[in-house]
Amino acid sequence: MKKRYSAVLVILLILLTLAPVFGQTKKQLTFLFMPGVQDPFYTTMEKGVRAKCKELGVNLIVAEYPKAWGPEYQVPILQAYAQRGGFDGLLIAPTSVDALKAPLKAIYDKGVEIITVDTFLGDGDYSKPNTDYNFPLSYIGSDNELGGKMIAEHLAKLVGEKGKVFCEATNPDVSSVAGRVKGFTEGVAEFPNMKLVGVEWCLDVQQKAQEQTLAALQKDKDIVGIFGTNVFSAQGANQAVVNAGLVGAIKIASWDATITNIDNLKKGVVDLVLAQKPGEMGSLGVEWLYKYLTQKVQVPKKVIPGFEFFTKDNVNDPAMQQYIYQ
Amino acid sequence: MAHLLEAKNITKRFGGLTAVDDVSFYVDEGEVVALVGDNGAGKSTLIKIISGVHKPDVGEIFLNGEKIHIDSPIDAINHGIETIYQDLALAENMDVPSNIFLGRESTKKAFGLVPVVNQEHMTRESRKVLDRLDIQIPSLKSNIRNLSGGQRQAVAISRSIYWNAKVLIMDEPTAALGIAEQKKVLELVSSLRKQGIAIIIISHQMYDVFSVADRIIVMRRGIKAGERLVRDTTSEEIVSLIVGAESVEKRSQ
Amino acid sequence: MADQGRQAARPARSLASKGGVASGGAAGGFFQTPFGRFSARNWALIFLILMIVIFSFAGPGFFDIANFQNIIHLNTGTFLLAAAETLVVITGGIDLSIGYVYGLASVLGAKVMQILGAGGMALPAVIALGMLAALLVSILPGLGNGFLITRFKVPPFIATMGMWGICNGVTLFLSDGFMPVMGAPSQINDIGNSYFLYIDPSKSIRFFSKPPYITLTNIRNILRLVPNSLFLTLLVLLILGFVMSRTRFGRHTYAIGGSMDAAVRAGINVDRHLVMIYVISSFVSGVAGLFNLFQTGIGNYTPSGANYELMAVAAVVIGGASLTGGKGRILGTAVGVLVLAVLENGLQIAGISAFYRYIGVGVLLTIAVIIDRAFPDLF
Amino acid sequence: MSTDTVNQKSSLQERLGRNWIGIFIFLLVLIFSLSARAFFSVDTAQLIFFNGTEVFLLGIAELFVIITGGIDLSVGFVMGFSTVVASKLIVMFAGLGLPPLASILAGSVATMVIGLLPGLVNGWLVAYLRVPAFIATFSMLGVTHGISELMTQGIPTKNLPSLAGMIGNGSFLYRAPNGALSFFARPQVARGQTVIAILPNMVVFAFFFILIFAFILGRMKFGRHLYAIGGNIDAAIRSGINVKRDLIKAYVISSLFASLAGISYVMKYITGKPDAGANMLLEAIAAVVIGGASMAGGSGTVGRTILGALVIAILETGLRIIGMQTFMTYILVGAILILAVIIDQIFPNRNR
Repeated sequence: MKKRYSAVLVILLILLTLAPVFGQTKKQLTFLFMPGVQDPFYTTMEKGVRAKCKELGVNLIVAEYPKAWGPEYQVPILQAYAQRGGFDGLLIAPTSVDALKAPLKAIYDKGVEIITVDTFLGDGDYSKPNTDYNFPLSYIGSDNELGGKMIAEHLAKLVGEKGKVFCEATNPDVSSVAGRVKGFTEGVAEFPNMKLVGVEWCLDVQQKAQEQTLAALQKDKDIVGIFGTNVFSAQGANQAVVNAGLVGAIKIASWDATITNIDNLKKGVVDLVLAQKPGEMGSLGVEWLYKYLTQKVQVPKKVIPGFEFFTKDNVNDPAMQQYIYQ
Repeated sequence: MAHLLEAKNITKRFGGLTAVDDVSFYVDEGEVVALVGDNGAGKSTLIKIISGVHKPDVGEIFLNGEKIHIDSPIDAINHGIETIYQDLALAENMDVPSNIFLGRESTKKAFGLVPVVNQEHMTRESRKVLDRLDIQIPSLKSNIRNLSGGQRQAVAISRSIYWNAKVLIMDEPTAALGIAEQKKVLELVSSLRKQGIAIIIISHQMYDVFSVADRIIVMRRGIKAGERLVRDTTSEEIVSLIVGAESVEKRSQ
Repeated sequence: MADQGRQAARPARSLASKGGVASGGAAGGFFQTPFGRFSARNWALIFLILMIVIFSFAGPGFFDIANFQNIIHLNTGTFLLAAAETLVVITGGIDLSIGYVYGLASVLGAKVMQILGAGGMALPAVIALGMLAALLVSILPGLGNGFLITRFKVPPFIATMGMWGICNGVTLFLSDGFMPVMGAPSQINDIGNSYFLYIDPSKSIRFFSKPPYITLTNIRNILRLVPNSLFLTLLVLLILGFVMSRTRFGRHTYAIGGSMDAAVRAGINVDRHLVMIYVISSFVSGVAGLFNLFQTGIGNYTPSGANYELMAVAAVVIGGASLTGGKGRILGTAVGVLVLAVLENGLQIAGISAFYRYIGVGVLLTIAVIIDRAFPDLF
Repeated sequence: MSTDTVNQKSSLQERLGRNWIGIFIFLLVLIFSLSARAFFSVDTAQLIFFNGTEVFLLGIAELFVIITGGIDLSVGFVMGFSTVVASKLIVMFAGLGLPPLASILAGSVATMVIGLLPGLVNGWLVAYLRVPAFIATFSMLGVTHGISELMTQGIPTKNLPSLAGMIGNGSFLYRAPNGALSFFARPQVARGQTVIAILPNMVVFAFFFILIFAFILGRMKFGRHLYAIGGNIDAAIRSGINVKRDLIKAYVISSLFASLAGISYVMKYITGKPDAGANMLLEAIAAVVIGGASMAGGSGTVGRTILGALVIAILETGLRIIGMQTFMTYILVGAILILAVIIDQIFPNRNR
């Protein structure tokens, strides 16, 4: 029995080795877009990428969305697409500052140009020489610390610059989220009558965010403001406030302008929504890759699009609609 | 008068092996028939045919002279033929009434609408049947798991009796019991006979056979090797029928 | 002698009885007294009460009607899933697919509501059809499980694990790969999260919604009693508890778990019964998933690390059921769920890392089984 | 194995039934190769093995326990626990001033030792306290999860020496375009030139252990005892096998392989986190069952388990390369799992 299997395997291996290597025809540029995880942020980014590629006449491959945040989900997908090959540029949101170095370097060594969007490798500074992560052309993403700080300021205004606030975050390992929390903490500290009573990590599980926020509300009954650092944590925090029957009494600031967050803003469940510009990140990424590959233009090592803030007052403003993640 | 249960010319083959070869036998009301024979002699196959586990290749079964068809264990039970296997088939996690009524629970309507299990009725009835058979079980609420082997046997028998068994087939009823308990079970068999039930017992123990049976049927390699009334035979004769010594003697003559 | 017979019937247990482990001996002394038997039988309940007492001192805001309502509200899904699992465990099987049936029902319900809602259908029809679709589909995995287990004799562990994979894949497909499905009408959210009674201590009582005159300044004074979710939980638990303890269906379920042979020979249609058990399990999980949609307003994909099915099994075992079948109570399971829920909530409020909960679950489970082994017929 | 004489009689149909897994793999490869030409290459084959390393290791972990008639639900989180232990230890050793290679080796070896503990407890609970394997190992799942979360406090380990990543993502042998061979180190070539890498280190690492334990299971007395225990535990006890000790060994081996998977993860992803193996339990058990083992115990071999794991690995990587959505993977793995059991019932002699 075993012999038969080995025979089949050996034959297979021989066939595989003898297989001709098909070269790829390179007439038109092709880019690969590798998102970080399945969420509205990256789907919005994909839209920006898609539109720009169409405009510039670039072929686009969109990799499968990883089902959860983490290199063990993202790397196998990336490698499978690398194995399939046929792309000249790669836009990727690396899910780990370390783990993605080696697989990306291997792709870089094949001659593919890389731009990281939203998240970065190492410390995000690709201008330093002699590091093992300075090979991507550029990092295009938000200044999360600044965003966190701005959220703190806006939230302070909403609650009258006094009272207890709480932060529902996702994952301390994600560079962008950690930056938001840091900025928010610093921002709150600038108001002497405000106090940050806790930071919880829901690891991207909305139910967990809801439970944690409810427990926090139970512990400190006089919380007046909550900051949810991403889609899932903000939605979970919203749910908790609805559960606690404190809609309106607790101001919620939320990161990311998902449809649900915007709906919640219209309903008065949420009071402030920060919109990053994922579409713009994607489209900038494509644009810089294209310029570099076609015209050898020097690409800035860091590109930072700004933020927009949604409040009740401007949420129906036609000019703002483009910033909603669709 | 027709016999209570009669099996005629039963043959059962498994592939090339003929497990039961043209065997006929009967049992009457209030009679205990012992089925004896070596391992593999075809005893179990024969009773499994009667109790509906196997279907015979050839042969017919009559109940009170009427031909009946037994296609499944349920058919046998519906005809009043109950079988108590060696492993008793009791739900060990449940109490005595639940086991006596297993699969046939009595119900009453709760709120005049929903049928619920009528535990009181089942307990009452169980007590009755146990008393009728003079069986002592301290608490009907204790799970089968906590009963002794003899008590379990008694519960299994009560279950058959309660459901009006006319024919009771017992496979090695005393095999796993202590001496005192064996005696109890044999007493129980005697009392069942007095109540007019026909009993077929499979047993290896000559003592059992001779103390309760009226008639002995000896099986050997699928055929009926002999049939004796207990009062006309001795255990030596039965043993020699079982091992086939008689035929050896005959050949040597 | 009798013991030998039993051993032969259950070879797997004979190792145990030969082990001569101390746990058997522990049954002496204290545990022979009525109070001892009571405490061994109800150890989970006693543990639950102890935990509530300790957490009440350890964490501000724990001992509070609002918090207890939160615990029950947030664990509606767990209650239902564990109740579903109880039935299967009593038959001696296991259903690993419930966690993903839960996710599937939630996502499918949301998807249907999203599509119909966008099509401009009337709101009640949208909600009703979404619910109907979710509930109908949740029957299918159970039918599949039951069919595989009875007809093809696939072990329940494998059959339901395969169904786990299949439901997971279908859910992924429906949710466009792990995206929470949004766009269900927001009214369902109000139904899922409101309370039966709203009491303004100084003035009035109102049903199902807060008094309209309440403003942001006095919103915190309102006392809200009995979340709607509690009705659902009680309804399901009471029905299943009634069925298991009072009806022939329940009896047969215990009999199948106690001895499949006995059940077959007693004329119970075991195959049909098992199919029904797996369908009920799957359907109740679907109800739980649907409620999750009402609670969160989004069709939530079940994350693979959430281990809903394993948590449900844990609650069932802590509640006194035995994985070998034949034993278990819905009420016990409810206590099991509460033990896990209070442990997590208490740790969070006491400010202790909730990660201790995982360890707690492990330790409690082992205790549950050792008690089960020491007192096999306590329940 | 021993029933080959019986098998001589078997019809072609039966033979196909018994070897369906080989035929299935062949068909998979054929279909994927026809769908995407890039699939049919040595690199893809290597990638399949590379991505499948953890499933191979966890499959073997599960196999040893399933042969005894048990189950180990804790493998995924023991793996996660080991990623945390290994990564923390490596960082600690490096912090103490050990050179990178030495700290990686010391950390890995220490992890393998620590990784025996969960199995020891599992085995003790199962063999001595008569706790059902399902519960004992589920408890261990919770305990290892909790401990590793407490160790990391939610923050995956950082600052591992970059050498770890080079080992984990490197290969045994490289061939530069000019034909020069080099071991372990990728030759420096101009960008865009192809360097052929042969035998990924992690695959070599995994199969080193897998082959040793295949030998133990297939050829040594201890292996025979495990089959005996799974086949009929009473018979095993009566024939004088030290069942309790062997059971403990089985669970310890399971735990060891889970921690090997953890080490492999740390090398590949240069981090350690508690839920690293959380979603691999289904795949591990599926690998064993697709490989023809019975959950009742007493059957299953290392070779067939690897084939079972290979089916999953080929599906996962293959579907991606041909550009299919991976939800198909879940559905297919679930369906194949059930199918495997049904086929086994139609052809019951398959595993002997």
